[in-house]
Amino acid sequence: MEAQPRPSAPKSVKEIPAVTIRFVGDSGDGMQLTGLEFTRATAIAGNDLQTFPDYPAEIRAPAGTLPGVSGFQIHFSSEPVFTPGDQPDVLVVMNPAALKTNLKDLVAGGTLIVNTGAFIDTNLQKAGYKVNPLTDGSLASYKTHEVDITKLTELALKDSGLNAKEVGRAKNMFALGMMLWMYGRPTEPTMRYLKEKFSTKPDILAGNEKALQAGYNYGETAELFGVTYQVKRAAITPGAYRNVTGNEATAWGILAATKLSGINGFLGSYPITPASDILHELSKHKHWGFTSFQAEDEIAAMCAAIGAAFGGTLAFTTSSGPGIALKQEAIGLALMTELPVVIINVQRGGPSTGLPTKTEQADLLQAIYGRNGESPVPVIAASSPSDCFDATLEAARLAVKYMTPVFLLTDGYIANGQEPWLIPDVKALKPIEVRFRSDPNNFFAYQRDQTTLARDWVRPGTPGLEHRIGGLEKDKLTGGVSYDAENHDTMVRLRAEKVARIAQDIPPTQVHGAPEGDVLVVGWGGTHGAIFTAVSQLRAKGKAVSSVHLRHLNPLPPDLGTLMKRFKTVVVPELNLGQLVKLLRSTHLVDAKSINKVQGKPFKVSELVSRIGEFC
Amino acid sequence: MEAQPRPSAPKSVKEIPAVTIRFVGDSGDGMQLTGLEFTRATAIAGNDLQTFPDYPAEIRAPAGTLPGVSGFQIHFSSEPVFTPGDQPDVLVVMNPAALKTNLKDLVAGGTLIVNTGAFIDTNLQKAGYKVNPLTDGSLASYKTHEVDITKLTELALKDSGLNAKEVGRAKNMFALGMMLWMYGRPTEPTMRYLKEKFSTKPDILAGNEKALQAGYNYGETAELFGVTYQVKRAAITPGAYRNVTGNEATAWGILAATKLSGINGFLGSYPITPASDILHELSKHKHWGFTSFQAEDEIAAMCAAIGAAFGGTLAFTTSSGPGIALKQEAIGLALMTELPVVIINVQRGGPSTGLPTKTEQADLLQAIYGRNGESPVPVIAASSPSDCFDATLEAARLAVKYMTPVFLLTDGYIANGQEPWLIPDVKALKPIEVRFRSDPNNFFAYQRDQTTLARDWVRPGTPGLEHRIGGLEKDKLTGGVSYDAENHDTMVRLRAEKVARIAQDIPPTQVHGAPEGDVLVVGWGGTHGAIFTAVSQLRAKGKAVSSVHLRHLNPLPPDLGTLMKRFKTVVVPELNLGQLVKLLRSTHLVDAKSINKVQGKPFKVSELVSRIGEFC
Amino acid sequence: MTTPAKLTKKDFQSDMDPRWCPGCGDYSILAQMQTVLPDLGIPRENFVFVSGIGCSSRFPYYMNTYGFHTIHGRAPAIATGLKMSRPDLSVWVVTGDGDALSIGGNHFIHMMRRNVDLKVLLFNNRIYGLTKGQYSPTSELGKMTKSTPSGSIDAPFNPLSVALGANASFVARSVDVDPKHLQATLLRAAKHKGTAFIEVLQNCNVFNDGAWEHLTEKSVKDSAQVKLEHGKPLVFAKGTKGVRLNGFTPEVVTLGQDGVTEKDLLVHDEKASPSRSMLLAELLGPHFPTPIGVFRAVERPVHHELDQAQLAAAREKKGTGDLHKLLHAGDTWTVS
Amino acid sequence: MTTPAKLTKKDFQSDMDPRWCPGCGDYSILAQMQTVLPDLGIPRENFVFVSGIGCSSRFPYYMNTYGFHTIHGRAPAIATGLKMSRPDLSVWVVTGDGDALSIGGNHFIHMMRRNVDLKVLLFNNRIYGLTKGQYSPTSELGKMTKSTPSGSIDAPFNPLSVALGANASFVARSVDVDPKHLQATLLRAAKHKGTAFIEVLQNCNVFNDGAWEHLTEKSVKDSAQVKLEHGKPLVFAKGTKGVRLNGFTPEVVTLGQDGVTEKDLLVHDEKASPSRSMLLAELLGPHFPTPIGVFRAVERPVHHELDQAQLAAAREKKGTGDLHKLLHAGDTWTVS
Ligand SMILES: Cc1ncc(C[n+]2csc(CCOP(=O)(O)OP(=O)(O)O)c2C)c(N)n1
Ligand SMILES: Cc1ncc(C[n+]2csc(CCOP(=O)(O)OP(=O)(O)O)c2C)c(N)n1
Ligand code: SF4
Ligand code: SF4
Ligand SMILES: [Mg+2]
Ligand SMILES: [Mg+2]
Repeated sequence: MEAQPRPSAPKSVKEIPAVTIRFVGDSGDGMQLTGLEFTRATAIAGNDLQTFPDYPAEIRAPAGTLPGVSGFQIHFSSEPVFTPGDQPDVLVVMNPAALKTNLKDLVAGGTLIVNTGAFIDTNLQKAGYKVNPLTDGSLASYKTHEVDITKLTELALKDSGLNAKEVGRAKNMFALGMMLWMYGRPTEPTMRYLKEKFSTKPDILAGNEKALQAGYNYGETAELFGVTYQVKRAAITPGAYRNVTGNEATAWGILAATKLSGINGFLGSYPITPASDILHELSKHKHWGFTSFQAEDEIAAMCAAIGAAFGGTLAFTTSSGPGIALKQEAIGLALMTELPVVIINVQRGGPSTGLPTKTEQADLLQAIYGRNGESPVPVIAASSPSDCFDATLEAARLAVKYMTPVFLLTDGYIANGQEPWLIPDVKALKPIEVRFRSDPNNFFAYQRDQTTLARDWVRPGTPGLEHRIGGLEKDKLTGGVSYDAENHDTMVRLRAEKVARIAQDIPPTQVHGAPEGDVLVVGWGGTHGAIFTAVSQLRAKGKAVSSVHLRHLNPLPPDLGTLMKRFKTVVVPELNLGQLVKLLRSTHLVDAKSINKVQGKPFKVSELVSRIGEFC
Repeated sequence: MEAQPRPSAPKSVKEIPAVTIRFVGDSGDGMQLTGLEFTRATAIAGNDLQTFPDYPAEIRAPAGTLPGVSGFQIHFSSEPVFTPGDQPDVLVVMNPAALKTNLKDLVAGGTLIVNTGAFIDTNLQKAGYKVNPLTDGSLASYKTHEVDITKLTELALKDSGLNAKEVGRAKNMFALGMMLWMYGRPTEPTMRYLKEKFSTKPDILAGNEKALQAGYNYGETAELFGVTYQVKRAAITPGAYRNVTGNEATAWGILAATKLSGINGFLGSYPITPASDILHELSKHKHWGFTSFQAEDEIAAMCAAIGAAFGGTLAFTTSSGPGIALKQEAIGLALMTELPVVIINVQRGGPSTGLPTKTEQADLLQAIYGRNGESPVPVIAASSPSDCFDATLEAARLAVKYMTPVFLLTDGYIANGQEPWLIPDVKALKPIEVRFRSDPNNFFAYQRDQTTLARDWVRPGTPGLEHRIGGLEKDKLTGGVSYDAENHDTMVRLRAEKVARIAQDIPPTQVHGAPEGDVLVVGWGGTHGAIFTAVSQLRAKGKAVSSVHLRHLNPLPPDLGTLMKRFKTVVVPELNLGQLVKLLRSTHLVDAKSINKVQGKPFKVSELVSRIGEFC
Repeated sequence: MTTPAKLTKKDFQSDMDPRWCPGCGDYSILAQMQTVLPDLGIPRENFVFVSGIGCSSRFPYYMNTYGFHTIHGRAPAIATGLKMSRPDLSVWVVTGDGDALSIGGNHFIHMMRRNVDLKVLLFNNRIYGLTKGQYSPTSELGKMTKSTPSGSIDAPFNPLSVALGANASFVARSVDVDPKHLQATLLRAAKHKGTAFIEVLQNCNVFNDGAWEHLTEKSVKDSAQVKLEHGKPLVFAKGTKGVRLNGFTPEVVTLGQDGVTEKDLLVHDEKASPSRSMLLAELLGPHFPTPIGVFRAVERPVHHELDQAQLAAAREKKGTGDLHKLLHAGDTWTVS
Repeated sequence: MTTPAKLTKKDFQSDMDPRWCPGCGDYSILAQMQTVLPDLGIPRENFVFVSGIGCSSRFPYYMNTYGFHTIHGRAPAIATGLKMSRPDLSVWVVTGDGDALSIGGNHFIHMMRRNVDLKVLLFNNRIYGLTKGQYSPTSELGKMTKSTPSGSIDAPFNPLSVALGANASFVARSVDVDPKHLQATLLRAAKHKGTAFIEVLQNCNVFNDGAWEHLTEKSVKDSAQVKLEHGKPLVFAKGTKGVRLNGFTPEVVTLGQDGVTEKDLLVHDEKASPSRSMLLAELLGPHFPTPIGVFRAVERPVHHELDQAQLAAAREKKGTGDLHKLLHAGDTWTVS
């Protein structure tokens, strides 16, 4: 392998505060990998960043077609970053279909880097181009750089011994190399990654390394790019960082919860997009004494978790919308038997099978109301990829403390999105207190703690505490079956009150901006970054707008009512037709307004700036 | 058999406007039958009436125990009757356990008829009596009539050839005979019933007839009852009447809907209390071309109904709370594919298995919100046993007209309760218009009617209209799979708008009382009778209170907002912790107040009078 | 807390009075269970009874052990989660023909294939008891019930065949009215490693009275049942008759007639492949005696043992989980 | 509207391009289906393809017939409702190993026992394709997948055994890469009355490439497969080998060796009891050739026929339903 040249001084270096790049190509083109590697290099270079992968629902849509296009967007900056960027400033395009479906998103006058080698007739046809857009002048308003990546990769690898298919697959490394050069990023992290990935395939490894280097060198030597860009390090909290996706953070949160509670963990799950990766990640950690169980369906997954909870294990289940619908009957059992199970819903586009690979926030009311009878379950939500870690810990803590199933809502956007994460100091994490009852004196299965209203958690195997529970209404003290009218009324209210008491654990709501003013924006879940950024921008323009972002959806924070009254208008942006807004309106009789978008995509900051702006 | 004597003039006849009688005994004592037969006789005698059966959850709890007590209450009157009565004026008690559990309900100074024969030591013990209540003076404040029904029945049947067990079973007929005499009712209807029931068992038939007659004669001849009562015919609309339970009316509504639509019907169901009787009833009507299918579970039941709907059949599914939870994923498919299926939820006490034999109204929000994604489904509710017929027709009509699944909510109270029903003139029932598309020109599966937004219903087997549908998001015109962002947004809103447009079919809301005033009581479902009666009583006392009762819960009636504004206070009584009230508050920002009761029992009129009274 | 030296039947009776109908077959099954458990040498607190919904599923309430009366059809799934996470417990599943084979069919077969170490009692009364008399998946074709007044059109499952089709490692059949046999079968199940499935023929005297009369009635019992014993020929009717195979086709023969001796008879082999046991499951009245006993009992890897072995191996290889390490694995960078 | 006199393969191709991965075994199955359907003499508009969720379940989109891509695991239930209410249609179910046997296992076995007149294709690739590579209920013990990185601990189902345990009336196995055999099997299934179940061994070249290689590779095919034909002995390896029964135990023998002739071999009987067919289903590599073909094909009462017969009988007895009569039956009284 050739020695890696140090980045020599480029023709000219332009400093910019932030940039959004989108890599797009065929699903077979390896755009996700390209994006992830670029992200890694960017993170290590000290920028703040957010990413957004967007891939087709099909496993492998036919090559070159419009539905086969896969994309990865990264937004990085020397300032704090909360979203993956509204529109790409730079679009790296690997084939005509990718150009066709993505060009409309590129900012006016943006930079377009095109792999001309893929703009051959068959591909143009598949993408529905009658004439080649590279030659008909339709790209005139962009800074277009034409690079025959296909051919350049072939040239670089002509002696590599790789076959045509393998060479074709290395194109993405060439493109990556070029982009790394353009933003002054080192190639080492990727080289390291390649070495690990292809440790058993030295030919492929060498080929990929060569392609990467060739792309990098091409950037440096070609006349093409007159300039490289520098995005300075962001001034972020010191400490050790890593990139993390929401699903990873959730999985690690689950493992952390078992450590912090000191008991074994159990996951009952059934694969479903976009939640499966949590199952995958947790299946790797058998040495934690963690049992992950791929059940025969979602019902069994939830039921197995209930069984584990009954056994005194910290139990979780993960799924997405349709799977959650199936779990609801069993969730009712968990709440009736007052057993702690954390139910994680990585929300996706609905209804029904809907848009499995797209994001949405439309399962909030399902979480709160989707069971028969009066069946209160606490609901919390995570607001960013890394926040999934904290939110998972919080969910586990509430479940155990209040002896109740707890819903944690994340969504496809934050589950797959990646951001740098200040790795928490493990020693500073608050323990999750678990106490199993062992004293048989005066034992009654449904006796309650006076503060939390939680009943005791009893592990089978404890002598003298043998007892029976089930889904029929239970006597308020003994937990035995009771058909008594008054008892039922008492129990229904007790269960409601227990969940309501969680309010005592909710810290004061933090307001972004002034504590009073014209507009209060109330958000929840994965829209945090877009709302936060939009409100910051509006405030910078002098608008009297503030925002709060809710972790707790059921119960709502106790101070929220007062808070909302300090603003003339309350606005609730949601990626649904208005679900939180219904809760706010009915709970506080406030004429909260909705901003809705149900396109399987996150809010853009600009969208929110303009739509919130209408209320200022 | 002896000739039946004509009722001779009793010692004295007292005319009373209304009376509530409760028959109580061991589950083995046949109280349900006694109640039903008394009801039949009362209906034929021209009273208005309502009934309320209340039996244990166990099939056969051990004889003589408290949980084994079974009861049947009937309220009949010469005035219109809307509830089965708050408290019995007369309590017919067959054993100590029944006395123990029911005495507290008897009105002060009420009439108590006791089968002394059952007050033996073992029974007293099982009921938890240390001393015999018949002898310790504890019943002094009631008009107590002691009759040794056990022995009198034995005497009457001593030559019948029946064995002891069979004789024991005939006790209820003796009690019935006595009560029929007491209220001047003929025994013929019961005799007719017995003949049919025991047509193959002449001994049993003769024994039962004898016991009935003996009870009747005993009333007449014994010195015991100084008086009989007369409740005059009620002035009710002329026409042919019958008694009907809510479940019967629902089943017949389903059959009627198939007739009125002119297409075959299909029921996919799985047994569950208290909905099973609808399945039982419909299974008897194969000659209607009606297919009833007991599926392997509720999911399959719902899915089979969807399959039938796809095939162009009028499809229904029936269940109760936990079963409905299981159906929700599939209901999402029905709404995504826009197929008409009527989902009937006979609500029972929840959450989880809850109180299977008790009534509740706590599945409203589950119906409206209990699915993943934005998944609007119209929801309507029936308000009385006979209203189940009309409500079922309305549900079927909406389903077909708007091509959508529709929820119909009834509850255990009206499902098992019985009331006289003015049998509708079949010819006057409005047809349900069904049009299957057959024209292949310009066919697009998701093209819509401009008024209803319904798509065409196409029967497989129609040439030229072959098409594919499914649970993935669909193109707004072709119905093909579409991952397009704008299309998704459009479709989500279209589905919501389609359901919202049902408002155009909702007739003006009828107000009971003045169209404005101090208090508007808003109710829904099976609480109609209690609310109506309570409001009538309050109005009679001069209170400015009115009430409306909602058939349509989603969408709400369009005039409801204006209507509520005409009253100072809006009060919403519900057998849950406040579900409709949440909808009213969030939709109309009205500070509606809740009256809740979650005891597995209907409201008493007196309860509502006092609790609504607090707002007047 | 110490466990009493020797537990008795009484120790397993809870303070709740059974609420089955008088005469219900469930009483006997409960009694045999309470009789057998003290002999297993397992502390009472280590027993858990998990059930679904149905008359049968009320069983746990009457056992003075840990118990979980769950939801309809889901007991196997709940028990699987419990057993996986608590291999130290002795977990029993009690279910009915509707609970296990109608709504719960899927969990039932998956439990079998996984060979989860659960003891499973299916009370087969060929009817839905608790919901008052609808046909069940084991009701005969043509059965008239509340939901099938013109007769069921669904061919019934044979519970044993379903279990064997799912490769169950232990499959047995016993009868509510045969206390001794039932006790012996419970004991065998208790000692089996892996899923031990017993179909108990049970009489619901209220909604399906006499469903098993044709083989349990004293007068016909001997000729209508054949007791299976491993390694023994299939002999019944007080030693006068036997079952022989003619090619693949079983037939009933009279011993001593036409020179037929015990040597000609089918010899029961508990260890054979599922198809072999299924052949026995296919023997049905009136032409054949109904086999009673253990149809199959083989050892194959037990679910939680495989799981625990993986956990142990992972621990051996990687040590116990370390949160700090986990979070710092892979690419990290330090901002200072 | 008239049906074209003779339909062609093209008539069954929809305007949607298949979106399976290049090289996926599903393409061949689609092609064979489209080849076979024109020969059935059924108008195109009378076909309905119902599927669940999975790569395999996208099948209906590519068929120019009526089609319903439903939800995960529920196709059998939806198809049952469709067939019961529309016996005139030819209803096909397309499903995957996860769809049919994991989440959908219960509907699957109930469809079998009822003998609903549905043609069922299970694409068995021993993996979850659409969700990108988790183990499925047919994955081998020890299989390493995304969700079982240390190897699956769940013993797999044999789909044929599961079906036979549920008393399936038609059970067959075919292979994606054997177009002729697949076509013939599809034809037989189409003509069977009742539930016709075909397990199609299918290659998922992305997440489980080569899962069936050991029996489909040209070089081993002949010795690794034995084609079942009714009434014919089990001969394979180009006529050189056969399967014989030793008591109950099947064994591979070489024809001509030790005097073994075709007469000694096991003769296939499609009409036998399920246990007999299950014995064949138990034949597995490497020690045995894998049987391909129709394992079982018997006639037993067909669900919708029983249903229709009851409807007709009821009509005969009671006339068609009369709403007025219904409402006025029983005790009524007139208020005037
Ligand atoms: C989800 C759900 N569906 C339906 C029911 C109603 N249900 C309770 S038990 C039962 C069937 C019981 O039959 P089986 O399992 O044979 O038990 P048995 O009563 O005969 O012992 C049904 C349908 C329920 N409780 N939950
Ligand atoms: C209720 C529900 N749970 C989970 C999923 C996710 N899911 C879709 S397909 C599938 C498995 C597919 O496997 P298989 O049936 O073998 O089909 P293949 O893709 O291999 O053809 C899963 C788990 C879903 N769509 N719906
Ligand atoms: S209904 Fe049948 S199964 Fe249930 S308790 Fe009564 S007799 Fe037993
Ligand atoms: S993932 Fe596998 S089964 Fe799915 S389309 Fe691709 S190759 Fe076929
Ligand atoms: Mg049963
Ligand atoms: Mg598969």
